[in-house]
Amino acid sequence: MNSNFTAEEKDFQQEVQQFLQEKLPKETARKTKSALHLSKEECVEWQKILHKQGWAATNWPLEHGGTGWTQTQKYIFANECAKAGGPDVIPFGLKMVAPIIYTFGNEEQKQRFLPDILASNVWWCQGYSETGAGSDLAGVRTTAVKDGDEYVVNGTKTWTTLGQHADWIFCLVRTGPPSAKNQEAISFLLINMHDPKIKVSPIITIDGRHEVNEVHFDEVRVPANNLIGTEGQGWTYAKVLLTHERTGIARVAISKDRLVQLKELVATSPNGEDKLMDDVIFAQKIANVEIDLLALEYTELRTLSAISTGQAPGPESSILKIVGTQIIQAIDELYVEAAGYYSMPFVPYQFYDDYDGAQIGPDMATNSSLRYFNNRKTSIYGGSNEIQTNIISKAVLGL
Amino acid sequence: MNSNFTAEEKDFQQEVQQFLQEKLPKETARKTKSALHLSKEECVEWQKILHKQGWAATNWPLEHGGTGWTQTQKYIFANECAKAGGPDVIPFGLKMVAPIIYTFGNEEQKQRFLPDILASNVWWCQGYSETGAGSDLAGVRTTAVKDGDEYVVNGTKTWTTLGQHADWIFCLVRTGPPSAKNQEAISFLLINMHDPKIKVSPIITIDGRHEVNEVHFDEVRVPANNLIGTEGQGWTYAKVLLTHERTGIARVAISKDRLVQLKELVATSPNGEDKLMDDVIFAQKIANVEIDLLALEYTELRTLSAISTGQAPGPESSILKIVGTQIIQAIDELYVEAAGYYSMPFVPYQFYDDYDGAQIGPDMATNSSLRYFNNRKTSIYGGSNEIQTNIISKAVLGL
Amino acid sequence: MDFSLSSEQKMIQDSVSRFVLNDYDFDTRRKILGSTTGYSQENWNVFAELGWLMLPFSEEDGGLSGSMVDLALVMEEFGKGMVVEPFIATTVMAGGLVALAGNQQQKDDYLPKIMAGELQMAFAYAESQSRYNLNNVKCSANKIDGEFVITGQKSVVLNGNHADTLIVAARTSGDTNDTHGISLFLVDAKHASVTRQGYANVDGHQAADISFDNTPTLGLLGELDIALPAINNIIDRATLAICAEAVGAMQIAHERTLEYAKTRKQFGRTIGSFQALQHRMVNMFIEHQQAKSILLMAALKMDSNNGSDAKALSAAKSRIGKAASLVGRESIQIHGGIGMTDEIDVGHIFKRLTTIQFLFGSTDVHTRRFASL
Amino acid sequence: MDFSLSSEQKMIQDSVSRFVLNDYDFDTRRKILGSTTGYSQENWNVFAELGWLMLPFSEEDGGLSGSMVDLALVMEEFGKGMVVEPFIATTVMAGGLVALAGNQQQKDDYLPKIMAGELQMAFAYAESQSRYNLNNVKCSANKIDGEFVITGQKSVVLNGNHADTLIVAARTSGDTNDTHGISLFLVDAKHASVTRQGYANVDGHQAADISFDNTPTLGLLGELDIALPAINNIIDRATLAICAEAVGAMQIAHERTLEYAKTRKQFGRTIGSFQALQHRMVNMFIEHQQAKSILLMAALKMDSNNGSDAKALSAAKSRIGKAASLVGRESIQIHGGIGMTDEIDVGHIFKRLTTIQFLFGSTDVHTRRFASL
Repeated sequence: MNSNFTAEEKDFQQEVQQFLQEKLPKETARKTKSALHLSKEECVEWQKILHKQGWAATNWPLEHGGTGWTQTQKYIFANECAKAGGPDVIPFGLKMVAPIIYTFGNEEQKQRFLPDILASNVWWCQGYSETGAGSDLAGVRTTAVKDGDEYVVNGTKTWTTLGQHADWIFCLVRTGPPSAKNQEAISFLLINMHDPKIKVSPIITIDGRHEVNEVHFDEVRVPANNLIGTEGQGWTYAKVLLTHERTGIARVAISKDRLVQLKELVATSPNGEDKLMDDVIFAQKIANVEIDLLALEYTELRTLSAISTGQAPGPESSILKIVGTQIIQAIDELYVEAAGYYSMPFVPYQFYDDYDGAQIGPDMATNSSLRYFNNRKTSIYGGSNEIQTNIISKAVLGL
Repeated sequence: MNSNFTAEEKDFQQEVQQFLQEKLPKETARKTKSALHLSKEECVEWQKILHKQGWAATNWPLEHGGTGWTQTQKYIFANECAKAGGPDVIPFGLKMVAPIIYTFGNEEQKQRFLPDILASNVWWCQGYSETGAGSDLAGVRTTAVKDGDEYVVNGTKTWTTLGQHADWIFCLVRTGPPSAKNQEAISFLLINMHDPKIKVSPIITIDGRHEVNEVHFDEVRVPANNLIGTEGQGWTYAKVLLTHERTGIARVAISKDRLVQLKELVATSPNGEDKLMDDVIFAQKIANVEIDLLALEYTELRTLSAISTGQAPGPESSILKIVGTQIIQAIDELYVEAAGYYSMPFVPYQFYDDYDGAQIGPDMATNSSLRYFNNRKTSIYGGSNEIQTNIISKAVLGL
Repeated sequence: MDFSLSSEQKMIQDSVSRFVLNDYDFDTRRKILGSTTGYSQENWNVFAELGWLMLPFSEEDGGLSGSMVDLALVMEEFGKGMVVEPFIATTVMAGGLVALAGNQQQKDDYLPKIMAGELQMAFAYAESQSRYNLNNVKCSANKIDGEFVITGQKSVVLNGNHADTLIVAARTSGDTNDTHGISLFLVDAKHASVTRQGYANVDGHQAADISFDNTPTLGLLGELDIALPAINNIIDRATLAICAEAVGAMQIAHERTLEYAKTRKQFGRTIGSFQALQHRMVNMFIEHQQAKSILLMAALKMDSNNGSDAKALSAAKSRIGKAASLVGRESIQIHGGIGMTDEIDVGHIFKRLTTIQFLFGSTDVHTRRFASL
Repeated sequence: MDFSLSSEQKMIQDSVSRFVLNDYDFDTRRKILGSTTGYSQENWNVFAELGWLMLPFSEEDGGLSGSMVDLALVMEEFGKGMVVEPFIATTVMAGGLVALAGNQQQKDDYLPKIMAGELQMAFAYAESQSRYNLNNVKCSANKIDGEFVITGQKSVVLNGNHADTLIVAARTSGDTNDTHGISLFLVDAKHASVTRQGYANVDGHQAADISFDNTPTLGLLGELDIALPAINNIIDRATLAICAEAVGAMQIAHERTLEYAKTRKQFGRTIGSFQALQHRMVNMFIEHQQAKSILLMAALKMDSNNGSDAKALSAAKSRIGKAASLVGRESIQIHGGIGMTDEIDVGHIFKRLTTIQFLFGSTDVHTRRFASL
């Protein structure tokens, strides 16, 4: 048992650092570090750079163009990206629908979809949630009725992140009769977003941002060969991916980097006659979060180590979601507290390139509360923390 | 609206202070302040002193020999007692069974029991809980079967506080058939503890103390005129008293005094080269508890004010139980932390009068953890905090 | 001890409550936020007509001699509607300073106009380096030709963008952190040497960053160099006001969450039937009740002590800050995604409960101040 | 990075685990606590025979060169049985100091006897005024006729009442709080000038208050005046040991609580079916898992750094202290009254989890140390 990197792993670390230094666009890095929104173009540009390097698909098997990295390599890559400001890839294509396609899709679907996902030629979004089906995903009501070679889709999906940019959406739809059991009535369908009968309407969140959407389907006709696997198995497919998703969702590397930045920030932030870091209570709060994150890092490493010895990530991985998001939100709160009065002004426009007024507040202070507000989502999405708690209660504790 | 005392109230405060200074036995005060156990004799002595003053029954109506005090007077009395180290009266007679007797008992019972309770001539204990009926009190199994002019009682009560001293016990017993609904099967019975068929066996708790007991009834014959009110109404009687009980249970005055003492303690406790009070983090923890207690004091005052304008204490009074015990336990923890290494030695014998060894640890330091352990009970007894939370959820929030 | 409301108190409470209920619903508020000023002059006129703007001023000054309890009653109702009109900035802070420190001429010049709703004011005290230290003042006033002129910068001045007249805390002697050497000046906000960068805060309240460049004053307010006690006093009163506002806001947040939990279904039952959520909503209730209690404690103690009790006030700000944090976060979490949208009120309450925690001193800062007094 | 156990590690883990399971049940432990010594010499002999007492010593010293991970594995299993034999006092602390600071003669004199289970030792460092400050040493050693004699007092010395030989931290120069001027001495615990007041701690471990009155020594251990680094190092290792013990104890506390919740019925259903309690038991599980993780982190980092990494160790003590507090308290609360009785194990686990929080520095003290490094 040891926590040191091997010589090969150290070489790999250097390779990643060099790559990031040379290839990561500076503006993209700056925005990522500051939690400013990237444009669609900036996201795609970065993903294409990763693809060129062969590093776009860190979790795909080699045969489909994945990296084939060990867990330690993934750990190194995530940490170096966080330090350098390399943004996460938009997950809906590369991390969410692709594994479902290469695991449950047919050959034709693999050929048709995977290359464009790998090369970031298409933008995907996720159609799971509905107004009546939040935590209870099995309650979806969007229907897909077979009509010859096509499905006719009607219904509304919601919380569709970055759906305004999307070329394709993967959906859970109800193919069985309303009376059928949920588990047997839900199918997994890929739908082209350019269909004129699809309407995307923005949802503005409390941070003033347009990030999520409602997607309305009105008699949308979808070729039947866009169905993944078997009719009525969609719920099964979706669930398989959920435990895998929970590891990345801890966002340990990013939280680590944010704490490093926060400590740099408070080391110079004025607090009357002192610096903010001289405030023992505040320093103790930072330390507590830092310590909890250290623990979480090793909880994640223990989980990954189990995976690399062939065990599937168990329901314990729900811990990563729960604690990871608690830490994200605790860090957000520390940034707000550090910003003090300058957490209050709502001036997101001052970070746009075309702003030419005087800067309001030091550095990114005014962004702190917006990030705090936005990240309330992290304990709600991806299976709310309450749902994760129920999973542990049932599947791990046997309650 | 104002929080000042009237001139009369200030006079009353002085009267209480003078009484305590003159009449409260010094050794009783010392032990009470230090959370050392009082002997049965010390408890009775103090209650008889209170009785002589006419102050034994602060919550009884005047007609039965109560004080007839206003809520403000009760508040003043509680605070002055806490400051001076006047112990609480043992509640089972004066505060628990007496109100049931004078509210639901018949004339003969009032004559027979109340004078001795008021004068502390008899020691009462409570027979509610059973092994299978803790939070779910309605599940009692101790049976009382009518046989002519008597009930024959069989069963076992548990957690009977100070039952080893008791002359009488008031019990919830099952008089209906096992099939009967709980609400209609439970009766309220007074039983003489000197019956040879009653066996009291001690339960030792984790602080090494004999405070609670099991009480076994084996064919104990009880005169039928010891039944309070009507057969099958016992559960109703018991419940009526529960909300009243919850106000005193907050123990605000005692917690206030303990925080005053704690602050005095840390002002002189060495912490290497400093005093413990110079530890900003520890001072902040004390302040947080102190502030929460200030809030609770006003929550209690608001409740009492509502009572004094004729409203019954509602289910909101469960807040007092929940927060009051959280604060008691938080204070215990601060004392343990202040004691540091000297929270560890288990040397309760050093506080006995006959101990002649050297003192271990400063002052009462070694008592801190025992008190911490013992007071875990406060969130369990009197309707656990979980039960109180359920009460608020249902009765106040309508969930 | 007497915890009942007088008939006058009930009357003003009812009057504000009715206004919020009938004239300040969520859509109306949204329209006000979207307007050019970001608050409603029409509402302000109503406040004046109903006498609310007279509340904190003494009868000698033409006011109602309202107590801190009275102020808390009004602000608690304002909190239920998240009222954004600049009551705290103009009436409590700037008006309060004039009443507290001003000479008769200044009182006559400003107070009647404030009470009539004809004058908007703001108090500029915080600077980018000062954080919550009120004695940390760099912005300086120097005499040129016998008259003071002000140079320096002030941060996040509430109502600073709409104020006609500013009160500026400036250093007239000593070093940046000295408690002595701070003075208050009245300044024409529209003077050419005053640069104002206005914005809305995340909670919808208007504010501005302001800089002064040899700006002439409209006069010294109070005595030279010894303004700090008055500043402390007025910030404490404003702090009590936002504490009361938070208590009102928490009540609505809790009510909305209960309503939602009783109707929203998941897994075939209302989410309010899940015990884990029930216990958390009870916890929210307890936090609100404890906040309400400590607000009362602070208001009563300030009233017993001539309007000023720093220790009691800091206890309240600390405890209410903690409650506001929990109630705000839990309201969103129990609502789920819908709680994060701009279109319903709970997210806006959450934002206001957030800014209140960091306005006039954070929760921890007030805990420490409590411990030190 | 490699998180798998070696076959040697699995072997020792299995061996300790079997001992605790088969030979250290709750009743056996209760009998040991009730015995005159308060621990079992028979068990101690078993520890020696199975080589556990050799674990922390280097192969040159005749030991097994066990790593901090190895130590943690053993202590985690000990924690599951709440083993009270003085492994930490004699083996980790006193033995560790001899190995770390002693000369060859001293090593030859003491280490073989420790490993053979023939010698009980204790390390006397804390004093009534020192709290957790290891450099705060008043107890002094002065030269009389060329030989050091010790005078002063030591507090809550683990195994102090049964030790044959003591190691005493004493001041040989400088003032009470100086980091320089602290030395270690070997002392015959049974010397007439040594007064020992022995007792059991609330967790069942034996300890003593000890005073020295011109007590002669058995020799200086290590160099004069510069013992503090060795003291820090050994207290850190002992701290890791109790952290691991806490992780094992928490596992049992959580398991017992789960078992109880699955069988105990109230209101006609098992209490484990109440969602509010389910969520709290999940929280206990998370705390235990986080504690286990940070223990691993600290042990690995100490191993990577020659047995010493104060920052990592303090992170572990802080996080595990917090987990121990929550898991201990919740175990009692979910058990209800029965959890408070002396007759079942959960209350005893709670007590041990409590003392661990305040041994070798409280949770907050270690958080601050982490932040300062």
